[in-house]
Amino acid sequence: GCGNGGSGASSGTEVAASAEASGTNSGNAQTEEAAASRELTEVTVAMTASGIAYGPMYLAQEQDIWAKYGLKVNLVSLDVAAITAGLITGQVPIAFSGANVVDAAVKSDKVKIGGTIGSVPYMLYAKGVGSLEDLKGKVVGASAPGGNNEYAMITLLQSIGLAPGKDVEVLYVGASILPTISEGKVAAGLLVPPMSFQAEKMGLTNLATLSDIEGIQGTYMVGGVHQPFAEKNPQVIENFFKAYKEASLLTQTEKEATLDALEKWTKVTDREALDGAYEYFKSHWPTEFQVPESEIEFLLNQLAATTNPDAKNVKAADIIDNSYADAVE
Amino acid sequence: MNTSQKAAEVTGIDLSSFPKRQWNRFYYSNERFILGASGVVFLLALWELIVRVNLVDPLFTSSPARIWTAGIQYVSSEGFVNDFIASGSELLAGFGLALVIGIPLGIVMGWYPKFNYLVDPIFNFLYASPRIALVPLFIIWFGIGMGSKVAIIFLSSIFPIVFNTLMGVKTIDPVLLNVPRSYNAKDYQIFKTVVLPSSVPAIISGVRLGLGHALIGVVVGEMTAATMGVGHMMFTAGQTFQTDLVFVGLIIIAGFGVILTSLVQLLERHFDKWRVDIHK
Amino acid sequence: MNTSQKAAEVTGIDLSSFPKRQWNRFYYSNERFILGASGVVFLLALWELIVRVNLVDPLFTSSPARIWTAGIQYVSSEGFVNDFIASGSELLAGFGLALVIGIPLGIVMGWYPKFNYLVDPIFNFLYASPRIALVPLFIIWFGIGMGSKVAIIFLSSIFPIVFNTLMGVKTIDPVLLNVPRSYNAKDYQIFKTVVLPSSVPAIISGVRLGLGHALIGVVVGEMTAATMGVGHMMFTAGQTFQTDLVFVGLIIIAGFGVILTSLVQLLERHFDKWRVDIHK
Amino acid sequence: MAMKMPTEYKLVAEHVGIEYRVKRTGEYLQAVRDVSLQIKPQEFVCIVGPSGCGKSTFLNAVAGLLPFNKGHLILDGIKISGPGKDRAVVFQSPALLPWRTVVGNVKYGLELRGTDAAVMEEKSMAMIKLVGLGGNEHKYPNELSGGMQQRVNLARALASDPELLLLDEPFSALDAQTREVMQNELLRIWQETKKTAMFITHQIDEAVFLADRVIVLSKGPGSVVAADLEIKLPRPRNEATKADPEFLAKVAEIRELILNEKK
Amino acid sequence: MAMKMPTEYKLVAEHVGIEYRVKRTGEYLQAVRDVSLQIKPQEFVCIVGPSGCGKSTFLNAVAGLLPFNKGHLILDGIKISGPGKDRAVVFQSPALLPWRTVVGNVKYGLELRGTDAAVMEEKSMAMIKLVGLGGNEHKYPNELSGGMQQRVNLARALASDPELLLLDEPFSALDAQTREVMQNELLRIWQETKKTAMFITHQIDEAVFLADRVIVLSKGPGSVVAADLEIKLPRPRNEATKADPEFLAKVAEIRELILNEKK
Ligand SMILES: Nc1ncnc2c1ncn2[C@@H]1O[C@H](COP(=O)(O)OP(=O)(O)OP(=O)(O)O)[C@@H](O)[C@H]1O
Ligand SMILES: Nc1ncnc2c1ncn2[C@@H]1O[C@H](COP(=O)(O)OP(=O)(O)OP(=O)(O)O)[C@@H](O)[C@H]1O
Ligand SMILES: [Mg+2]
Ligand SMILES: [Mg+2]
Repeated sequence: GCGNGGSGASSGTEVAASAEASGTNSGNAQTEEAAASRELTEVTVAMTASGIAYGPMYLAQEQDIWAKYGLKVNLVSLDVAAITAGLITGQVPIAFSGANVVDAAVKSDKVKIGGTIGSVPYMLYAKGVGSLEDLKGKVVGASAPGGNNEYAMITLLQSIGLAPGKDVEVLYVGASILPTISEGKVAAGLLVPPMSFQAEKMGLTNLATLSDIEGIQGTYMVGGVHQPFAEKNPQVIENFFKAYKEASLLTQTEKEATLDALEKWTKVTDREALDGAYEYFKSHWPTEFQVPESEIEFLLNQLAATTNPDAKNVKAADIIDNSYADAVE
Repeated sequence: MNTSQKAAEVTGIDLSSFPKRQWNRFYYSNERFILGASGVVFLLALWELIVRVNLVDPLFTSSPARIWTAGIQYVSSEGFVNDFIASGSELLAGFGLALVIGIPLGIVMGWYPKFNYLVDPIFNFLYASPRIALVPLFIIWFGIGMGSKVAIIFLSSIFPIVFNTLMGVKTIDPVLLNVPRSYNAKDYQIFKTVVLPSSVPAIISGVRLGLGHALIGVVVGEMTAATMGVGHMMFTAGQTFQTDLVFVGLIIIAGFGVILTSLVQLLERHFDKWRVDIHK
Repeated sequence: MNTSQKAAEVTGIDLSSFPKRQWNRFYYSNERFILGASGVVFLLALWELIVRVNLVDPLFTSSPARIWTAGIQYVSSEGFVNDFIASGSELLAGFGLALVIGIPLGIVMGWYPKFNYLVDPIFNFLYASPRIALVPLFIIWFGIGMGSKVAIIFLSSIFPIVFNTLMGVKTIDPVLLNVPRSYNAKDYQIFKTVVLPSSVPAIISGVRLGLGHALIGVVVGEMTAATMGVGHMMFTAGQTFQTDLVFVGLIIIAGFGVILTSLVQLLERHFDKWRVDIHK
Repeated sequence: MAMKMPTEYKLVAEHVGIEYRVKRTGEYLQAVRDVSLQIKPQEFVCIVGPSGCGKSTFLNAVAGLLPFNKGHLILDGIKISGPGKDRAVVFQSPALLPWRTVVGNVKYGLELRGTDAAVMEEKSMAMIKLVGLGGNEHKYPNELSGGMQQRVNLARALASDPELLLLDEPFSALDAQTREVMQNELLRIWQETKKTAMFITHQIDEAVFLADRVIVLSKGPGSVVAADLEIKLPRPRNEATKADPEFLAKVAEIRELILNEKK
Repeated sequence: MAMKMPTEYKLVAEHVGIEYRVKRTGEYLQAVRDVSLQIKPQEFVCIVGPSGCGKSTFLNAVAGLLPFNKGHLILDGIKISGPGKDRAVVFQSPALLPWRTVVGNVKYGLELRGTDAAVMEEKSMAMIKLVGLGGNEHKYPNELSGGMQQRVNLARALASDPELLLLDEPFSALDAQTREVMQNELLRIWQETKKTAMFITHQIDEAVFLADRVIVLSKGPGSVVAADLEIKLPRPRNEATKADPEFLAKVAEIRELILNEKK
């Protein structure tokens, strides 16, 4: 046993103080709200990197939708490994990432899967490759080991009968998927807008859109919760998802506000690209947050086969807690 | 033909041949600046040129003009001040700590051989270990707030400071130590009056090297866990391959570094004003 | 009471009081090693103990015993040899290049002030810029093969070598330069006979610091676009939170670093054997 | 620490042997083999001897800077176990701190003793004048000639006002004229402030002119005391002393001694 | 480069002025104001003068190590514009390379000239013996006494066999006996190998004993030539020379000159 829930929650609170400072500076947060903040529950929420996929999260942050639900969210972006660690120690009570959240749940009974904020609608772009089948014998790029991007690529390859690592080599290129394709260092890779628009401009070919293909797994942004925190504050998790749903609905109507939020958080200044990204992602921002058991099952199998043999002995149902997501409806 | 005529035919080091014209005067008193600036301007122009004639893709290499545009935009955005303050305070805390601990530690390691023998293998090991791989652990140990970043910056920058101070102490001219020793000076007096002044160049070089590490530490720290900071901005921009913005962050951080380095060099020039130039 | 009796009462620095017993003899001739080893052993024992009594979670801190088990397994796996060869050759190429270019460059920068004025701002800027953020670009510029890794290692390690060599050159005792100059020695002769020998400690400290950078460069370089290497293994293990394996990689790299550092220190001791100990 | 008790002698050396450890070979070099001598309070003793015989070595041991492996060295009845504030050394090589100006270097000894700033300033300025370096107070050592550096070295030791002055060839780089002035000043200070002095020199006439006793060391390394001669010339001494037949006789005697020693 | 042409003189200094730039203040210090002198081939010239008057400065300018801001310095009919292989310097402070042993330091000058290894070894060993340091070949400078370091410094210059020898107080740290031996050896080498020598010293008797001409510089900084005296004592000179009335007269004359200069 390691650090207790109490200390986890308190360190989450500590950090929220700095969020307060930044919140005052961000456009929408009013100073009266800072005074009222004493009644709000502060909670640290982590995500990996930043991308359009987190659209509602950004909007909720900018419009401070959280406050309506009694929350004060301190949003941080963490490294994959840091999310695993943060969830287990409780420094981050809620975090969204990929297989590493499942890994954390296998490694520690303090972590449960509490929902998802949707799946990433990847598209496969390639240069000098005519069809999916032609990938055989080529090298493809993925961002990092154990991330959504890699697992999506693996299931994509498997779905067309290619064995990753054997027929097709997967190379981790971090954030450089697009340039490595365009410069011919790798043959193909999975992209989302706005990168996909750049890919189009560069004349890369779109070989597949993953949301159109049956049986693709590993694209869900899995939400983990620190169990001791969740047990003490189930309402906080529930309210988080409720607020997220409201934000998600708002994105559909408040295009300009959404674009502003996206620009601020993703640092993408090209308004045209943002617009395209918005239109593309719009339908993928969720209002339901239940994680499919099959998805977790898939990730458990992947883990068992690669880095964490203990995953074999864990059943998906035992680590999923969809109660918060269910409560949203 | 007398000797003085002959002498005039030979170009020598006679100071009377020293340039008299206005431009030369100006040049010689500002040589350092003029040469330095021309080097920088030349490189920038070359870069812009290469991009303009489409030798390389600006998406990957950006260009001075593009960086300028993106820079103006970023600097005038509301996020900049927050980013700058966040990164700046992390840097000052982490690097300041490294200075305050590193210099005395280096002196003590250089001065007391037993202490050095005891900790040297540990220091060697710690320094040789790629601490960057442990960064996720830092978040557990020091939290996701400023703590972990300060710790990363501190641990990045303390080693060159310690090692160079140690080296400076070990290479003191032992003759100089005879004097304070003959007066039975206390160790701290010797540190103050001999060890520190004679190690100035080594320490300054260590500080300069440590500063470079510290700046990288800012980016690494903010890459792993942050919501703001110039490093975080760079990381986010890198994710969406906004090379211009990445360079803007790079230039802000490096510019800050250059300013601090210049301060450090000023300090060095102050302490080393007694030193004779080795150049002919 | 005569003076010699009195003298015996006072403990002094009389060498006849030097320890005579076997153990003391052994200790004094191996002091450095004994103290160093005890420091390391103490730390390892403390670490293991802390984990054993459940003060910390081994998931995050691992423990010497766990690392040992994971290490044995990794080293006996077929991947290890490939990883080691890949990382080793990147390191040697990148760091070797940094040595071969950095030391002469530092000497030339220290010796010819005009050249220094010209390139100093550029070097300052390059050093202060967090080059780690440009790593993605390296893949594009130098390919996904060994090239980008060698470039990263090279660019990580050249700066301390250049800066410290430069500092060593600038702090040469000008009196020593009088002799070769009075013999009208060529610059290269002065470099060989005065500049290099007198800058040995500064250069060695720079090399030592550069080596640390180079080792971090191995991990950073193998973090992106690598299929093997110890750094790649560490990165993958780190991302999937296999702490034991991260430490195994860390220890392999740091161990390699410590061995190289020791070689460098041996070299320093060879070149500095004329130096008088400053310690009492 | 043993109690300090009054003795007849300021300094007693009994069969002192001093060795250096040669790092290169690991062997020991016996630089001083067997030196015995006594110096009374307020005595002025000169040491002469061939180059490399161990004069500086012995002086450094008295200063407490070098350990000795044989015999005893007793200062004021207490065995010497390290340096002390009761001694000040004029080193053979000036050993000035290059980052301190002339006045900074002269102050240095006083500073280490925590002397009051105003007193320090006054004393060191006076000493700088005394050694003929007035007007050079703010020069750095590397802006000084060899002889000027040596005089700063002397001024530093004199300024710190020790009981026992240890001087290692302090006048070797001075011209005849400056040397004479310095000799007279040194004698004046020594007499006025009742110090004890141990003075190494190569000029036999200088030794005879200054000293109450001249000690001749044998050829080194591994030197022993070859002779210990009392100089009974009256004080105060002046230029006339140098024409005194006894003065000339002593100089000749010592020269003879050294010449024989060499063979 | 102007053609080298035979001249009556080896070295001609015409109204030479040398200044130092003081980094601290940015001002210039005129160390040598106006020095004119001529040295014939194979002449032995000694320079004496008060401490800090600019002797070393002038010697360094002749060595080509310092620029001069006034007048002309002509060596073998060619203006001095830098150091040359025709000169060798014994510096006032030994300036030995601390990482080279005695033999390594003595070899150094020859090495820089690309001398054959065997010749180099032989020559330097011979020179080390000559200066009385046989047996110390493999010591490092910091294991030597002050006088021994100075002798290594001398041996290095002699080994490199220059046409013009520039010696800056080479014997100041030597005892009377060693000094005499060195003086005689120097004279022997100078005569046998037909060198020209410029020798700075503070010992007036040494200057008179060695020189064909003694040049007295005035008090510095900003020194000028105060006197230029021919010494007509017969050669070879030996201990007997020092008793020669002309010798004693010259010594007294120069002493008088310097004393008056000071006032
Ligand atoms: N640090 C050292 N290590 C080894 N040997 C040394 C060291 N210092 C001096 N020696 C040796 O000790 C002997 C005596 O040296 P010391 O300096 O005492 O001579 P000295 O009498 O002062 O000579 P000088 O008149 O030339 O200054 C010499 O033979 C010298 O080589
Ligand atoms: N590097 C320097 N910078 C400024 N001034 C200097 C420098 N070197 C010497 N001086 C000054 O020049 C003058 C002459 O110095 P120099 O060394 O030539 O004297 P010297 O005649 O050799 O004296 P000594 O007999 O004491 O060796 C002195 O006043 C000295 O302070
Ligand atoms: Mg001596
Ligand atoms: Mg001089």
